[in-house]
Amino acid sequence: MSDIDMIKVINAEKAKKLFEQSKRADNRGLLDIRKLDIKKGVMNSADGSAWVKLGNTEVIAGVKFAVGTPYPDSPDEGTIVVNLEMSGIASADIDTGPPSIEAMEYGRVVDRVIRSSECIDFKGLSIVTNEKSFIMYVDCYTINADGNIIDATQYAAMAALLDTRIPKLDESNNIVPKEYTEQKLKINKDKLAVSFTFGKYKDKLILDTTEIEDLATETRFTVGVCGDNIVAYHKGGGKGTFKIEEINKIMDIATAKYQDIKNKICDEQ
Amino acid sequence: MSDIDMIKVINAEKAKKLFEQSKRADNRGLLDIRKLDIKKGVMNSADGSAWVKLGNTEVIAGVKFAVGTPYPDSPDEGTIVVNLEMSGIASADIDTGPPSIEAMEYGRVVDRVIRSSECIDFKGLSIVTNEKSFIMYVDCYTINADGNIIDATQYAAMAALLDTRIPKLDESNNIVPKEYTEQKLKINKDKLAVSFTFGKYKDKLILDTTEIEDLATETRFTVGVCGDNIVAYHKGGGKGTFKIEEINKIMDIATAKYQDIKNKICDEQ
Amino acid sequence: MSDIDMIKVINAEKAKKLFEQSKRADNRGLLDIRKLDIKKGVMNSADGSAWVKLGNTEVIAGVKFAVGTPYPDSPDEGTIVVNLEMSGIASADIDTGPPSIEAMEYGRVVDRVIRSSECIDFKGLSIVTNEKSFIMYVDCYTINADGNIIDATQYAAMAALLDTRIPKLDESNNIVPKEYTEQKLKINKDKLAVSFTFGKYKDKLILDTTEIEDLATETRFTVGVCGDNIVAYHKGGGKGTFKIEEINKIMDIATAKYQDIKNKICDEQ
Amino acid sequence: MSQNKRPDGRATSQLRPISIRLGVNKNADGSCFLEWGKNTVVATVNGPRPIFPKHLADQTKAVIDYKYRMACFSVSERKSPVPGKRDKEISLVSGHALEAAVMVEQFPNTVIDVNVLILSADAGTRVAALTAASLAAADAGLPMRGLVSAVAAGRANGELILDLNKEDEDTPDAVDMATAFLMPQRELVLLQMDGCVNKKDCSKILETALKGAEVVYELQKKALVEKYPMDGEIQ
Amino acid sequence: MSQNKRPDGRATSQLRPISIRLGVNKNADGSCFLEWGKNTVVATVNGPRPIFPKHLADQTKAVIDYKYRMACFSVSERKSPVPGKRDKEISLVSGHALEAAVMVEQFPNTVIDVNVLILSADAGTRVAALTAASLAAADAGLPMRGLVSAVAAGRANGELILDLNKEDEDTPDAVDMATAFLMPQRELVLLQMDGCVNKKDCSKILETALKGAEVVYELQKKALVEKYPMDGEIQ
Amino acid sequence: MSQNKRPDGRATSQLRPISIRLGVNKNADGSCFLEWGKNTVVATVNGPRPIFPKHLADQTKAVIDYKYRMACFSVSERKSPVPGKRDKEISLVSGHALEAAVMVEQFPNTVIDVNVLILSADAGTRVAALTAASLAAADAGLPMRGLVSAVAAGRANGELILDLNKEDEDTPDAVDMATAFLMPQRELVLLQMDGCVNKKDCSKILETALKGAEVVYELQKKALVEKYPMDGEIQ
Repeated sequence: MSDIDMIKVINAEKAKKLFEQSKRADNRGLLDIRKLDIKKGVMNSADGSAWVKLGNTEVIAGVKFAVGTPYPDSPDEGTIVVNLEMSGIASADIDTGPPSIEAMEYGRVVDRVIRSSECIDFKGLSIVTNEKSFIMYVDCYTINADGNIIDATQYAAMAALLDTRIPKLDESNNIVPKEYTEQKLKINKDKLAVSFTFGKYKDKLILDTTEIEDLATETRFTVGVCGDNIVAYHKGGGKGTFKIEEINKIMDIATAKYQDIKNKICDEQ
Repeated sequence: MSDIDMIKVINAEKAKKLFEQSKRADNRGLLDIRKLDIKKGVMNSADGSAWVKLGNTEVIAGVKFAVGTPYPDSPDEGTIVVNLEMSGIASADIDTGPPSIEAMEYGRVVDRVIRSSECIDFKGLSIVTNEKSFIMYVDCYTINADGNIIDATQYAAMAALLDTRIPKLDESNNIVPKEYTEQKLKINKDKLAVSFTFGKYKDKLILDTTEIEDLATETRFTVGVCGDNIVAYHKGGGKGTFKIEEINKIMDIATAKYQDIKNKICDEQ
Repeated sequence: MSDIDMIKVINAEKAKKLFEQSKRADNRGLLDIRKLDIKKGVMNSADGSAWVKLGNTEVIAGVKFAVGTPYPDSPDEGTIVVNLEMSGIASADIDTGPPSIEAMEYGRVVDRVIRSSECIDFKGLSIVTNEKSFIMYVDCYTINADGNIIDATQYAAMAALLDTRIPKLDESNNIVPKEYTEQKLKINKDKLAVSFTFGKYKDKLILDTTEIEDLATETRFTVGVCGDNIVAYHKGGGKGTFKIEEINKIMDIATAKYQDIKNKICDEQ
Repeated sequence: MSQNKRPDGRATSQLRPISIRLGVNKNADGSCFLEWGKNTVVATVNGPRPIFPKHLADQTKAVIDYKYRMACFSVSERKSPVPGKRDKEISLVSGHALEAAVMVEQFPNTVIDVNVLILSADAGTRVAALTAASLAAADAGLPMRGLVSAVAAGRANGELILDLNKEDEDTPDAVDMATAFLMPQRELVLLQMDGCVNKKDCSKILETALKGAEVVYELQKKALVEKYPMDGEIQ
Repeated sequence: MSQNKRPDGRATSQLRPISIRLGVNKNADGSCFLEWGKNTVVATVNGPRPIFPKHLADQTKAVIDYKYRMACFSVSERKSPVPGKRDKEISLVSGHALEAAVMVEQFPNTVIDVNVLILSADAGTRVAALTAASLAAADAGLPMRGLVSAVAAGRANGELILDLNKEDEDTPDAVDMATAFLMPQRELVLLQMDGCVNKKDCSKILETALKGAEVVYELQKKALVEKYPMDGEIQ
Repeated sequence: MSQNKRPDGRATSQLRPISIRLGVNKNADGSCFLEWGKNTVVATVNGPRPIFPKHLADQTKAVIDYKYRMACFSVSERKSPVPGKRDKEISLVSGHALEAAVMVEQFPNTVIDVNVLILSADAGTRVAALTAASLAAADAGLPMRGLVSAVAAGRANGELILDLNKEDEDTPDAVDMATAFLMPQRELVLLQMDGCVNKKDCSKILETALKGAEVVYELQKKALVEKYPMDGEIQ
């Protein structure tokens, strides 16, 4: 990671020049999102799954139910845990092994976007109040890393949840492997959580950056949208900063793009 | 840590010359202890706490009760666990992260001094014989490190225990947060445990060394005193050794100083 | 480990030349096993133990029983866990601390040889079906490492099991320390598991290699034999490969040597 | 925004009392002891120093190694001394915030160690910690573009409020937005939120936070001027 | 060997359907996506690159750092993301197998990173993974003595069979032998077995495995030729 | 001190039987196998060798890396193989003790590896281990100021006694003092105690320990002279 890949540096310099003219190497407008393909139900071993391609960035998400004890302060609710692993699969730059600090950062953002939204009925995941409830693990893996892992992961996790079937329980309320109820996981689509991550270069905001563009930008901002509401903010690293007006602008852009992405996430292929 | 700070080396050489004349840079006699200030009840989130300043060395100790299962060989007793963290806060030389081997060594010495003394009534920490008893965690943090961390930590831990209130239990014998019984933790003050750590340079014994003096001494010895008794010995590293007569002398000095330090620890400000 | 010990390299070159003439530095034939000494019952703290010397390679194995919950798919069976630690004791080249990847590899092979054989009656280790069964931990330590750790460990583990006494249980089915039933662990000696590890240099197969010979060979193969059956295969690293005919030959050699090693393992001194 | 009093008597846009002491740690290049309501924080800054192991070095700037820790006794139920995901995430985003303020490009191939220990916690520890760390960096004499003034704002019981304490945070409709501004530039260097709020309220909360940050900034300047009396003044 | 049909309709010596796509990962030097029955595997190969920390380097050859991982959702009950003993052992022996195929002696003091992720598992994942990894190594342009063609063979319900799936593996008399051959040389580079089988059956299972490996090898060649059309042909 | 017999028949100031074998490990620079009552210990010493990673090196002396380990089967209930706090602390203080005996200043920037494995434990393992390690260091030919002769002394059933075994240690009033002397100088290089004893008894226990250490020292010398016959004699 200490080696500087000169080709990437040169391309990032080009990207900066293009940004100044409000252009991008792939001819997108600064606020255009790359082609988004979502395939659900791709992994038969998962209780729900989705494969997201956002340009060249690819993320697979799989849901697995487990049974646990509810938290004392929400005895009649289940919970969700979103993890992201940026495995060595995705990029020559990324080490496998213990989760990188970046994977942790991105995973936490996605976790928070989904958890704060009101699209999941956590009470519906209770089994026996105070005793047993479902934990939904959403494990995400980057298969190709070409920038904007956060949004690709968020879309994959959300789509996998839409694909999720509720497992059958035996008489002692343990999960029966590979057997499902008729029921799908209930998701309130009006409140579906969608994240939008903006790069910033000088005073330009750039949506859905590629890996090269990530190198060119000075900082990054993620906003989570759920229906008409904002559910999460997260500013990334780098020397860049934001004015309050820019955050307001980001919220306007994100809410305007919301319906389109939501439709793609909900779409039954 | 591999870098040698030349200023410290030079000052340590000065300290050695002074030791040979039975003098110290701060004009103390070789067996004088620095100014000791103890403030109890400083942290409202702890069940008991104390802030100790021993010269420039500062340590904070906080007590937290938890409920656990008693050990099979002492079914009607609670227990105490003393930890020391020499956080990066205290010194530019110390890494945070996993507890350093030094912090572990010092913490174990303090733990043993207190545990071996008979000042704490462990039977009084039993809740239900064989089933439930209190664990008292005494977590200590170095805030400033200027030598003799062991004694500063021991005084802080002991003072925090004197400040400790017993939490209320609910009907299932779990701790009710932030509620306390009228009772304070019972400490037998006649048996209060107090540690004394001596540095050694050539044939000189030096009590309560500063950081620079630590660099100047050749080894270190800690004795734990409880009333008329000795409760712990611990020889530190370095090329220095001790004759049995020196240990006898150390015991004499420590027992003579006992009452004074004990009074400062017990003092209600 | 990065340092190349030139003396070892030179001796390994000599070993290669000797192999080409079907000779070895210690005058053994290529398929001869070194002197094997097995002493059982050497550690009074263990429930069973053995000290194996295979040439200069020495391994100690000790068995300890614990009580655990049986696996859901074998509710009326106990289990065995074999661990190998190649401690710093054995060799200047080996670090202590977390188990090395090699120790893990060797330990897993030995575990599998013994587990797959039918010499241990796992049903006999059940205490209460579905609730409690014995776990037999076989912990092995290399005391001297002079090649062929796998076989020395396997013989030590097997011999320690033959030496193993079943502990007494109290009325709640917990182990009573240091008390044993009259019963020894039942081992079906007709099915005793024995491993044989072959090095390969060019087209030569060499049984029971020394440390220097390990450096000279191009790969390694272990076969586990149990009576007339094969219970495990394991190919080691290196650039060498095996033809199917060679595996067939290895099986023939191993089964021919089986009775002799088995007798040594079973021998009551 | 209503000016109703909150349970602890504060107005909706009123900060808890803040007290600052600089240079409290003799062994650190810079340090700050900060009390913010019932939060108690010690922050130290050391460096820049050469980084180990070397392949972690950045050839273009100093790496800021920000470590946010909570004392085991700082919260209601004893916290494990092992840093959790929350600690690591706060360390990461706070380090990012400081990086935008410190002129890290002046010290390539080095590391600046920032250690913050929460001794007592009552909501808002990450902003208290960052406020203290920024002061410790200034106390260490690091060249800075400005100070980082951090504060939380959000919603409780239907009111948009500044500087939530634990009681505010535990209300059913609570929204907690942690912000940090580079001051006097008024630029956001940290912004995190959990909750579900409409856009308009988000903007209002941000404005409230900025006002709070301005108060924090004044207190920070005052503490610095007290320790380092100047002919002129920090702008 | 009997040609009775198995529960899933296969003949005893018939492989499950295998589909291969090369170069699926834009960021890797070489990559392979492989479906083998209900197993789904992605493998990437990167390097050789200088090794860190340096004392891990081998002065005589490249180190192959093979990492076999299972996605948490790839098995019936969620797998912990922490690699266990099984993962480490499979990584070790698979790395050994690849090392015998790749001309590692050409790249002293470097490391070649091989990452395999099992997305969906139905018995035989280690051989599917190694088959994919070998293709990814070829796709990365590494000089190789041959391809590694891996396949499992063994016994279920009294029959000696090729390519056990989970159902076969769960039969009471099941024996599972994982094999990998350097092809076209037909040399074993990985051989692992658990079970209790007589020598004669062992030999038969090995022969069955070799036949299976030959089929796997043909599919591997086909995939490579499709991506890299040649005047001649891989031998 | 009374000369009453203890449960195992020993007088109060009598050591358990000690047997020593040197050079038992072919691959170590120095080694010692030691039986002390029912304690069984193997110790090896290797080095000095260059230290990795380099920033751990001490420019003024060799670092002694003393590792005290207990075999899982050495105690009544199986011990976890993961070293605990007790193991680490014993390793630390024992390393300190050896450091005072070995002329470490002759080997700056290196490490000397000391490994001790307890195969069977019956109280007093740390002193048995250190006695063995000191012999292994001598067997490795390291330059030494003297030998480290370690022994425990303390109290059981109201008696001040030498060399407590497990039975002695389990008495209600037990006090266990671990000591190690640099011999023949009679200087303490390790001294640890748990318990509650008056000063006078402490002094007596120390004297008892020194007498025990003198016996241990004689046995150590005998073992060394047997392996390395000399014209003169170790002083």
